[in-house]
Amino acid sequence: MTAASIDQVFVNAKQALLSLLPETLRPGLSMAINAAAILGTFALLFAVATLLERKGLGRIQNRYGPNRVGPFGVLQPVADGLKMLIKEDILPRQADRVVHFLAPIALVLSVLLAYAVLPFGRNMAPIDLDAGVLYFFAASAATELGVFMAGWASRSKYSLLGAMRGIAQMISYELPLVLSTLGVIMVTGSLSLVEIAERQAPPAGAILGRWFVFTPWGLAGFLLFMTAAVAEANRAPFDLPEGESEIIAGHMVEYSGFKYALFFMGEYLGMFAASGLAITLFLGGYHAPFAFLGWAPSWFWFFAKLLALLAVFIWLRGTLPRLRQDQLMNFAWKWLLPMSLVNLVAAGVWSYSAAWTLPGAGFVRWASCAGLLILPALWLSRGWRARVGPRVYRYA
Amino acid sequence: MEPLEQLRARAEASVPGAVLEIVPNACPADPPSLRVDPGHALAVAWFLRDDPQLRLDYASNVTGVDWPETVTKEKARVKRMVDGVVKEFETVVEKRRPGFLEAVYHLYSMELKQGPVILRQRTGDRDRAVTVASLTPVWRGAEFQEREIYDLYGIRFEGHQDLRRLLMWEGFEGHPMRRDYVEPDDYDYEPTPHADVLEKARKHYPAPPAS
Amino acid sequence: MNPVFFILAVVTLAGALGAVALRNMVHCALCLAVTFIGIAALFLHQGAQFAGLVQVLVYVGAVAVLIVFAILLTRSGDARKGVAVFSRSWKTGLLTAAATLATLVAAIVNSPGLLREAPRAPELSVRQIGLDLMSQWLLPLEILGLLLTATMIGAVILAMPEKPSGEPAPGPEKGARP
Amino acid sequence: MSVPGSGILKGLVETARNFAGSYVSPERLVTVQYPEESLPPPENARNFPFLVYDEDPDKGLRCVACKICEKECPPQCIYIVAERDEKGKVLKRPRIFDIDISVCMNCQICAEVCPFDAIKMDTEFELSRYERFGALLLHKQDLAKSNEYYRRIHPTEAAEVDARLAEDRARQQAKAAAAKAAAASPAGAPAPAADKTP
Amino acid sequence: MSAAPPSAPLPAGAAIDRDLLEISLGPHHPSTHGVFRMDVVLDGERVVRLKPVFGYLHRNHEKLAEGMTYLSSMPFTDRLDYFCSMTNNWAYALAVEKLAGLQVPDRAQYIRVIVGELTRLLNHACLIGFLTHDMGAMGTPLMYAFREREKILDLFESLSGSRMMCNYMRFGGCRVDLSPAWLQAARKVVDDFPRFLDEFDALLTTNEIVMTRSQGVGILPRELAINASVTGPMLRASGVDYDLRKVDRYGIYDRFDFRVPLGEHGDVYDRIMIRFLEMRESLTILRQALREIPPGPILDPKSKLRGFRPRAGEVYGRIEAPKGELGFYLVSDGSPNPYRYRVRPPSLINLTILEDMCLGQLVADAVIILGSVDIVLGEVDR
Amino acid sequence: MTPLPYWLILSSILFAIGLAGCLVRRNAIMVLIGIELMLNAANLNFIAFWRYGSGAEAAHGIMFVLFAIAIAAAETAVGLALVIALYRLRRTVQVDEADALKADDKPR
Repeated sequence: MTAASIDQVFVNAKQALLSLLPETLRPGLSMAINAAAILGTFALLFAVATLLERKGLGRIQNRYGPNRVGPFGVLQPVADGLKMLIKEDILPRQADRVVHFLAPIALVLSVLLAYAVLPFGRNMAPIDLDAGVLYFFAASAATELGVFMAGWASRSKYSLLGAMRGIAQMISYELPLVLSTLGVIMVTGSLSLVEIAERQAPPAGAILGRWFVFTPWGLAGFLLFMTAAVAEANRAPFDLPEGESEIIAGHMVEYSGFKYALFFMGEYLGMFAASGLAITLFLGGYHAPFAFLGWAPSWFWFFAKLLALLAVFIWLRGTLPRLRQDQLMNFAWKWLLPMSLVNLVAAGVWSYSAAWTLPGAGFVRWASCAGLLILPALWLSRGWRARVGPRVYRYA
Repeated sequence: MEPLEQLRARAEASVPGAVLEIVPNACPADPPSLRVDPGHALAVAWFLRDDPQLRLDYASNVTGVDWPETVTKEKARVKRMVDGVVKEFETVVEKRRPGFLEAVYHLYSMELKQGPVILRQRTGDRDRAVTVASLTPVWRGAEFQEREIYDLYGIRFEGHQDLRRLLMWEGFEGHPMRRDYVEPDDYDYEPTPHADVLEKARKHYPAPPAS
Repeated sequence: MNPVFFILAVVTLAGALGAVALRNMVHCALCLAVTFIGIAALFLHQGAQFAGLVQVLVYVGAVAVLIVFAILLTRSGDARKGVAVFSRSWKTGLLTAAATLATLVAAIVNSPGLLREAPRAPELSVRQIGLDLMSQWLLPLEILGLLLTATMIGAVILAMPEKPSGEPAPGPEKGARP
Repeated sequence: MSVPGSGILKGLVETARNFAGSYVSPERLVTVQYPEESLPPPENARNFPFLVYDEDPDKGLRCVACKICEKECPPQCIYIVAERDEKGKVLKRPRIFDIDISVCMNCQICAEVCPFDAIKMDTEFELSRYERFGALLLHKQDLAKSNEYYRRIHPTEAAEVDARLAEDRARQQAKAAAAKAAAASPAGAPAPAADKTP
Repeated sequence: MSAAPPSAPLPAGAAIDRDLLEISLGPHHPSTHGVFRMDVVLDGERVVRLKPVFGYLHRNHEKLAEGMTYLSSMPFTDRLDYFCSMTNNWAYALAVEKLAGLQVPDRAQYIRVIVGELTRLLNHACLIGFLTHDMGAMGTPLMYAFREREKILDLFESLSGSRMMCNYMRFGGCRVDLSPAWLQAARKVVDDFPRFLDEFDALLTTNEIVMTRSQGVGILPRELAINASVTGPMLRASGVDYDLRKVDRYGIYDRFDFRVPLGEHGDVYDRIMIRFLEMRESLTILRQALREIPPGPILDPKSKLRGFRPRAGEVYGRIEAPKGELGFYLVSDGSPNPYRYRVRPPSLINLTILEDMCLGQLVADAVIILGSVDIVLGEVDR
Repeated sequence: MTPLPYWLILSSILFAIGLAGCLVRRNAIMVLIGIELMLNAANLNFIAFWRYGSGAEAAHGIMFVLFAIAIAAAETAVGLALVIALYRLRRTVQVDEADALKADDKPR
C-alpha cells in the first residue's frame, strides 16, 4: 500500500460501500456513513479524552490517576460509562420535565452538528460547505440555549446562577471567537474550511508548512481564538458556569446518570470541535508540519494535532485558577474583543504588505505587524496592571 | 502594666458610680481579675479600651463559668456562755454561697503589647437575673463568644445586636454547659457492644431490645 | 407539495403558535427558537444558504438568548397562577390578526400570476454575496453599520443602572491601591 | 512589573515539570499503591491496645485489673471486671477485659498510665470487619498478645520494659529473700506484702 | 436542621423589593471546608448578607473535658484543629503547666518548637492549597502541598506514633524522645522544603489569575481586625504586628532569630503571601532549633501521669497556633478534673468578621474569603 | 417543488400569529416575540420572491433578508433594553400596567 492509499483509506472504503447500492440511495447513505463515523470516532475520543484528562491531571498533580480498571486503567472510561448508565436518573420535583429532558440533547446535538464541516483529512470533510466557518458558528450557537434550558429547568438557585453565568460568558466570548477567525478568512478569501486547510499546505520543496500560526497575526489570532474557545467550551480557567467551588456544578447540578454524562460529552465535544476549527484555521489543518513528514496520512496529523490541543486544555486546567464573573466579562469585552479587532487590522497589513519587494521588507513586515499587536495589548492591559501586581512585604 | 489596684482606682474615678472588685486568683501564674457590675460594665470597658495607658483593644478570650449554689460545711469554734463559763465549742457552720453565672473577658493590648486584664461580670442568680452587659459594642471580637456563652450557659447579654444560639440549634432547650445540665432522654438505640450504652438502652426501653 | 417543505412549515408554525400562546414565558422563548430554526431550514431549503446560516447565528444564537436573558432579568419566567397572561382587549387583537390573515390569504389565492414555475436554483457563492455587499450595497451596509453602533450605544445606556455611584463598587475597583 | 502572562507561563512550566517529574522521580510521586504495597509502620506507631502476656495467654497476663486505664481512658472504651475466687475475694487478674475499638481513639493513654506495662499499643491496622456491631469489641483472648510479639513490633520500647521488669523482679526477689532471711531468724514475723499495688 | 430565618435585619441599602436570592452555601458544599453553612442573600451574584451558621460538628468538647482528668483531655485536643494537633497539644500543655507550675526541660522545649513549626508549615501549605482550590485551581497546588505534608506527617508518625492525632505532649514535657535518626530525617525535610516553596511561588504568587482574583478582595482594615479579635496570619496580613511568639515569648521563642511578615492591604492576596513568608520564617526557626537542640531529659520530674491534681486557681495559656491565637482557659478547684475548661478557638473568632469582608463582593469572592480565613470545623464547633 | 403561494400562505400565517401575539399578550417581552415572528414572516417572503422571481442571480432578496436580520437584531436589543429599563422603574413588564408617562404615579 502506498502512502496515498493509506491517506485515502477511509474515503475509499466509503466509496466502496456506496458503490454496492443503487444510485438514488447513495447521497443519503453517504450522509449516514459520515454521521456514524463522526459519532463513533468522537464518542471514542471522548472516552479516551476523559481517561487522558484524568491521567494527565493526576500526573500534573503528582498522582497516578485511574489505574485500577484494566491495564494502566485504560478501561476506566468503560467503568465510568457503566456507572453513569446504571445510576439513578434524578428529576427534581419542581423541575420542568420536558425542558429538563431536552436540555442535554439540545446541547450535544448542536455541538455535534458543527462537526459536519470540519475536514478531518484530505477529502474527508463530511460536507464541503461554501460558508463552512459560518455554518460552524451557527451550529454551535445553540449550545447556549442548551445550557440555559438545563439551568432554568432544574429550578435550583445554583443551576440558575450557573446558567446565567454560562449564557453571559458564551455570548461574550462568541464575538472574539468569530472575530479572531476573520483574519484567516480575510487572507484566504474563503469561508470554506477545506479551502482554508488547503491554503496551508506545505509548498513544494519547502520544509515548513505555511501555517497561519507562523505569522504574527496568525499567532495572535490563534491565541485569541484558543482563549475564546476555552471560554466557549467552559473549560478552566473559564469554567465559571460549572464553578465547582462556588456553585457546585452550575447548570448541571440537578442532573445525574446518563443526562449528566451527556453534558460532559457536550463539553468535551465542544472542546474537540473548537480544537478542530483551530487546527483547520491556524495549524495547517490536516497537513504535516514538515514536508518530509508528508508520508503519514493526513487524518493522522489532524488527530495528532487534536490530541496536542487537548493536552493544552488539560494542562491549562491543571494549572490555572478560575476567573471571577466580572473579571471574565471585562476580559472579554475590554481586552479580547479590541485585540481581535486589532488583529484584523494586523492581518490586513500583513496581506497588503505581501507585495513589498524592498530589501529588508520581510523584517519590516514582521516588526510592524508584531508592534501593531503588542502595543495595543499592553495599552489595553494598563488599567489592570495599575491595579494588580506582585507586592513587596515588610517585616516587623 | 500598672498594678491592678491602681487600675481599679483609675477606672472607678473615670466611671462614676462603678464599683470594681478585685477577685483573687489562687494560681500565681495569672493575675487576679477585676469584677465589674453589669450596670457599669460597658463604661468601664470603653475606659479600658480607650485609656492611653491601657489601650486594651483586644478581647482575646470571652467565656462563661457556672458557679452553682454551694453549701460548704466548716468547722468553727464558737465561744458561748454555758453556765456562766465561757466555753469553746466546735460547731459545723453551713456556708451558703448563692449560685451565679460569670462572664470572663481576657483583655490584651495589641497596640502596647500588654495584658492581660481579666474582667468579670456576674449575674444575680442562675435562673432569672441572668442579664449582664454585652461588651460587643466595645470589642467586636466578643460577638460570637458572647453568643456562645448565651447558647451554652444562658447568660443574656444586654446590647448584643444578634443574640442567637451559636452552636446548638434554634429551639434547643437548656444550656448544656451548665454544671447541672442533664441530658434529655432522647436516647436512640443502636446495637452496640458498649456496656453503658446497653445499660442506657435498658433503662430507656420498657423491654430490652434484642441485641 | 414537497414533504420537506410541509414538515418544516408544520414545525415552524407549531413553534410560532407555542411562542405566542404558552403561559410560561421560557417555554415561549424556546418555542421561538424552534421557529427560528425552522425558518432557517426553510431558507436552506430555498437555496439561500448564507441567509439561513445567518438566521441561525443571529436569531438562535443571539436574539433568542437575549430574550431568554430578558425573561430571567425581569423575573417573568414563572407563570404565576391567577395572573392574567392575555390582555383585556385580547378579543380585538385576535380579530385583527384573523382579519389580516384573511386579507392576505385572499389576496394570495386570487393572484394567479403567482403560480409560476421556479427557475433553476441559482448558484450563489458566498464570495458573490460578499462582493455585492461591498459594491452594490455599500451605502446600505454603511448605514446599517452606523445604525448598529447607535443601537449598541443606546441599548447600553438604556439598560445601564440609573445611579452607578449608588451601587457597591465591584471588587477590583474597590481594592485599588491606596 | 513583569510582562502580563509571564506568571501564567511560569505556572505552566511548573506543572509541566511536575508532570514529567512524576515519571522520573519517586520523590514527587509519593502515593503508595496500598493493597499491593504497604509501608511498614514506624516503630513508634500506635493503633489499638493489646494486652501483653508472658508465656501463657491467659494466666500469664500482666494485667492485674487495677482499672487505672479504665478510669483514664478518654473515650471510656475499656471495660474491666476483676476475677474473684469462690469466696468473692478479688484476684489480681481480669475476668473480663473488653476494649471496644470502634470507640477507641488510639491515644495511648492506657499504655502510658499502666503501672505494670501490661497494656501496649499494637501496630496492626487492617481491622475492618463485615459486621458493624460486636465484631470490633475485642475480648481478653483477642487482646492477649505475647511479649515476643511486643518485642517484634516495638523492639526499643520492649527492651526498656523488659529491663525494667527484670529489675523490679530482681528487687522483689532480693526483698523476698531478705524477708525470708528475716523471717527465718526471728520467729513468727509475718511475710511482708511484697507485691502490693502501688 | 431546619433553616431558621435569620433574625438579623438586612444591611442598610438593600431594599427588600429588590430581587434578592437567598441561597444556602453549605453545609454540604465543596468549599466550606467541612460542615459549615453560609446563609447568603445575593443580589445577582453580589452578597448583601451573609450569616455563618455552624455547630454541625459540635460535640461539646469543653463539657466532656470537665468530666475527665486533665490528661484524658489531651487526645481530645488533637481533634480540635485536626490539621495541627501538635500545636493544640502545646497550647493545652502550656496552660496546664502554668496552672500546675511545671517546668519544661530545655530539650522538650526544643522538640516543641520543632514540631510546632513543622505543624505551621503543613498548615500554611495546605491552606494555600485549599484556598487556590477554592479559586478553581483543580487542586494542583493542594496536591503539591499534600505531597510535602506527607513528609511532615511521616515525621510525626515516627515520632508520636500517629500521623494526625499526635497526642504527643505531656504536662511538663513531651512523651517520647526523638532519636538522632529522626533529627536527620527532619533536617532533610526542612532542607527540601524551600524547593517546594519555590515551586509554589512559581505556580501561584505571580500568577496573573491568582493576583486578579485575590488582590483587593475581602479587605479587612487594620482597626476592624484588632477590634474583632482576629489573630494569626489574617491579623498580620492587615498590618498588625502581633505574633505571640514575639509578644509572649512563650516556650523558648526568644532564643530564635526570625521575623514577622506584615501585610499592607489586608486582602486575600496578602493573607496568602503572609502565610508564604511565615513558612520561610518557620524554616529558619527550624534550622536553628535542629542545630541547637541540647541533650537532656524531656519531662519535668515533678510531672505526674497518674493522680495529677493541679492547685486551685485559674489560668489562661495561649500560643500562636498556625491559625491564630489558640488559648486554653482553665479553672481548677484542686480536683483531678478541671472545673472549667475552655478553648479559645482562633478559627471561630476569625469568622466573626466574615460577613463584613464579604458584603458587596461576589459569591465567588465569598468562597475564597472564607478560604483565606482558614477555618477547621473541628475547632469552630468543638 | 412547492409552488409560491404555499410559501406566501405560510408566511401569512406566521405573520398573523405574530400579530396576534403582539396584540393579545400583556407582557412586553411577548410583544417583542410577536414582532420577531412578523419580521421573520417578511423575511420568508423575501426569500420566496427571490427564489421564484426573475433575476435570482442578483441576490437582492438575500440582501434584503440580511439587512432585515441585522435591523431586527438591533431592534431586539433596544426593545429588550427598554423592557429592562421599564422593569427597573416599575417592577413590572406588563404593557397595560405601564400606561403612564411619568414614573412616580405608582410606588416602586
